Amino acid sequence: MDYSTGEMMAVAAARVLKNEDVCFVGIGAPSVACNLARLTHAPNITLIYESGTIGAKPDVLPLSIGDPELSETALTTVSVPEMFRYWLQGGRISVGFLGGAQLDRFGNINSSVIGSYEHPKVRLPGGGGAPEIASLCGQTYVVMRQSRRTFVEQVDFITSFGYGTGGDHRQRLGIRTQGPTLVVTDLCLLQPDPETKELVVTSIHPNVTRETIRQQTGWALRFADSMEQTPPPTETELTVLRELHARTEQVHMGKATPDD
Amino acid sequence: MDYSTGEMMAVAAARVLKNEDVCFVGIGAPSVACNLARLTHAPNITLIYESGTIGAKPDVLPLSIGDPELSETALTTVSVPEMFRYWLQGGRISVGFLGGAQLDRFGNINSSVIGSYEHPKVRLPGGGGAPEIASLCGQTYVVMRQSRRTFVEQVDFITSFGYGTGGDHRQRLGIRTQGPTLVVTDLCLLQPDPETKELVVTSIHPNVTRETIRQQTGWALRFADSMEQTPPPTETELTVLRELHARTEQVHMGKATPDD
Amino acid sequence: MTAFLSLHDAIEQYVRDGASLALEGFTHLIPFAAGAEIIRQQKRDLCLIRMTPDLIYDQLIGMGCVRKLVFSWGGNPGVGSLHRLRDAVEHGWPRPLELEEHSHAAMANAYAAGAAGLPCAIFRGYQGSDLVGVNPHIRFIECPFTGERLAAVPAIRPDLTIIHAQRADRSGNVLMEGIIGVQKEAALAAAQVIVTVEEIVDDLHAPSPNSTVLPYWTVSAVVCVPGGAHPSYAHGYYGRDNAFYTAWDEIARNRETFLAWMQEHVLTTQPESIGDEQQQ
Amino acid sequence: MTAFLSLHDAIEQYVRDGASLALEGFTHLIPFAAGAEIIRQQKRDLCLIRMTPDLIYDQLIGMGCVRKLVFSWGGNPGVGSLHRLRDAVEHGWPRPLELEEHSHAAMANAYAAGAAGLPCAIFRGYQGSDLVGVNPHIRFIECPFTGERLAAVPAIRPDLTIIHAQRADRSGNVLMEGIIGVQKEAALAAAQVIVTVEEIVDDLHAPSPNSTVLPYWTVSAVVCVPGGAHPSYAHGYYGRDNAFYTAWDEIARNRETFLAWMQEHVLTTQPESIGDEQQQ
Repeated sequence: MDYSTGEMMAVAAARVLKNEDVCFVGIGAPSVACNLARLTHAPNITLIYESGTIGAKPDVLPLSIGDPELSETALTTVSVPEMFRYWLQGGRISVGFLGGAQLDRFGNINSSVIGSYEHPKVRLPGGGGAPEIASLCGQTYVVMRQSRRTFVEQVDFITSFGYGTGGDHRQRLGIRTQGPTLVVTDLCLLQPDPETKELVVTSIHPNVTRETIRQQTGWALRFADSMEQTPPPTETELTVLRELHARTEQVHMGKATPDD
Repeated sequence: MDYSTGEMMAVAAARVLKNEDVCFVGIGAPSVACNLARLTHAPNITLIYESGTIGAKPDVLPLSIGDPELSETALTTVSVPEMFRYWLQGGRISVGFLGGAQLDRFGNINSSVIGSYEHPKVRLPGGGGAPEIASLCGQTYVVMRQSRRTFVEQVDFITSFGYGTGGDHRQRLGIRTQGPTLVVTDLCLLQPDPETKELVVTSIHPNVTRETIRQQTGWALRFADSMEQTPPPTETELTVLRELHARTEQVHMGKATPDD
Repeated sequence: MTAFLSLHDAIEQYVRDGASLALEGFTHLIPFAAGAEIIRQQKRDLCLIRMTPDLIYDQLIGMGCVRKLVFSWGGNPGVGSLHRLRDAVEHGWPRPLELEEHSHAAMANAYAAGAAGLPCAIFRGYQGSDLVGVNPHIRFIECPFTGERLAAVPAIRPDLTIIHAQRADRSGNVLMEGIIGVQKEAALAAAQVIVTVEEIVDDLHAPSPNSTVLPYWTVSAVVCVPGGAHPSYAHGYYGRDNAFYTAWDEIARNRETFLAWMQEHVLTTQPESIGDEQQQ
Repeated sequence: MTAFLSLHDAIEQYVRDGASLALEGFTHLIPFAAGAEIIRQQKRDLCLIRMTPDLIYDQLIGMGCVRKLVFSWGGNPGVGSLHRLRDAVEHGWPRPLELEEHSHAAMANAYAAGAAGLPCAIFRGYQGSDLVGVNPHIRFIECPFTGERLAAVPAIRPDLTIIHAQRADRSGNVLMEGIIGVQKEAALAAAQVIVTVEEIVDDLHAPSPNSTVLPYWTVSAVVCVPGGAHPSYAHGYYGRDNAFYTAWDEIARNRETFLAWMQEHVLTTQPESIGDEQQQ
């Protein structure tokens, strides 16, 4: 079956999720991955959206972090202060998802500004829940398309802390969680070097060359000694993913009132 | 109509409550006074019990601070942490009620121990919500029977702060509320002297002599220059009060299972 | 104690130029109709507070009502940027916009501290984030028991909070359900509170003894505005108009199309008809 | 993830001698049956935590299971003293009892801090109270913005929290309603959580999207004990046995009548029959 690089990214991200995981789900790619996992190999995975919905089982992908679909299918919906205090800060989340405009070689993420903070070339939406998701979830997975523009030597602004300057920087700041243990892109999987914490390629998606990956990376990228080949999406994975997108498309466009 | 000194105390306490008051109600005498007010001149008074019930309208007096009657008749019931944070500490309560084993001439209250704290002659139940009710309600009313044993020169232990050593002691501690502006007993009403904050008698209940009040007070009690005479309970006040007690008696003894 | 007013009168009486305002709603129950009326009455120099400023804040900013924005995520959920917000920050159009940027955790805690009458909130946050260097309102304290370093932010206390809820009874008691976000905290933290509702009923019919209810004595004014949360939604009443959120990206992308849309859909609309009109 | 156990097995597996235990319940949903089983299994040296220790704590103390009590109000609500608690504190019978005394506000905040994973809680409290001088766990911090002096207490993190709830579903999700007190915080603050319930159902039928629910992955064990909160009550199931609370004053007033009552009503009773028996 033919598939796009975006589909490969979603499938690769979904595969690492487990039935026992309690995920703090972001909108976009993370939400696709989490729900794909729930609809395939991890039916009991717990999805938590920062809007307060615990145990959401949406039939279609939410456009926003708080679509009706979420609270209507959730086990319960709590207030946002409770969500960030008892559930995220309380250490109840095993996996958090992050993405952003820029990612650097040590997994630090920028979702605030391109250029200077005072006079930004581009003012981005901001961190939202990310700064604390990055430090309080058991571990975080980063899901984003890879390009020289987004995978940079150094981010313009650290919105969410990854491994800082590498090594034991997290521990030195008193952060007790693992940080970004996996980066899933449309080309490959990257993981932090156990010592230096620099992100290195550990698995390459089908039909992708090391050269392509290097060209799409803003730093002198390292490849792990034992390199793996990411298995292509299975027919089941693709079918479920495409049905999910189709259902979503239909529902979100259902109430089109462009002039209003 | 004949009436007991206890009935006079309940009626006198009820009379000072207003329709607009939001009361933090304690069990016992305060609960009687608040519900008597609600059933007579202050039908819209808001009664809050620290168990979390907001706007309770119990048909009978609760034996405990969290009887079913309270949440079943309340506008809403919140968690206890929310009650103490958003509602009491949030400055939403206009009147709090206090009582205790000992009260001193400056309105400080002891509900912890008689004797030393380490080796108490009597270990009392403790302060519960009182220490913060005393400092965070707009003002507090103390309702308790008067005797040499309970109205003392100095309390053995300050569980709940009144006016400390008098004068501007509250302000010096950074407390922004008025404190115990009224003490209602079975014999009279006492109020703090505007300057010294010492409790002085401002109104004497019917058929009570200054001599009796002096005998039942553990300090050299002062009487205000403009002394008032507490009007006796009206027939309506007594009828409503007695019906309330009768209903309560019946309900609480309803499920008597003494051997179980 | 609670005033029952028209949307026009409520905004006219309670929204003062230069005031700090929180129109809260975490993707759900966003008080769009109230925001539109603020634009119609051309209020100025407002300090807007909100965790997730979205389309209605983009409109207020684009129409020049806003001096400062306190926020933690300012985008069009699932769609992209808020172009009017960007234009104001990047090019100062129609006027420069001062930003005070926090994380969600910080703002949620700051609202809760405001509701709790505390001067500040403490939490475990901002570790390693550059936000600490650009926002002087982020400070740190030491736990007096463990010595751990904890982040602290000042309590949020808006002059006025405006929220939209499902319904109110005739005394002014308000019921909220579904994704309740930080609205209860925003309301209890504010000096004044306006609540727009889908309907006013004789009995709230709260489904649970623990339903989220604001007592009438915490609410300054109640305004009945059916559809007042559109294009966001009201759980149990109508769904989210995701198509409109998507369409907004094009509308707001350049100044002319934005102004034309505002002219047609907000400035020349009557507050009373807002709900119905937007629900078409 | 959640174990479904008998009361006997749950207490045997999760209650360790010397552990810190919170059996919470603010006059409502008090886990009496679980407390009785702890007494039957003669657990020792427990550190009991609770805002409002009442009859079941009086029984545990009187039977010599308790080393220390962390509390804010220890009485028989509306009736008077807890005679066994007094006897232990005043005369060391059956063994001395160490006290850590707080206010309700302090304990409610300390449980919330435990649930929130914070090392301490700050609040405006204890102003002018002598409790500050007798409890070293009460300290003060300065607000980094206003300089105001605020009280601080360490978070409460029990080794085990036991609560009683209306019902659980077959996955172990738990629903609580009515006066929910501080149970959710006590559960989320603890290392292990046992929940006794009135019934186990296929569907929780939570009345509101915002109903108080503990997800199964926060609950160690669920035990079905109908009537397990008697003589306290379970909103929607049975009322409070106020007559028994009143009768307890006489029963507990002297050591002999207390021991005789415990012998007949607890020691020689089977856990499975507790609920039914106590509901007679």
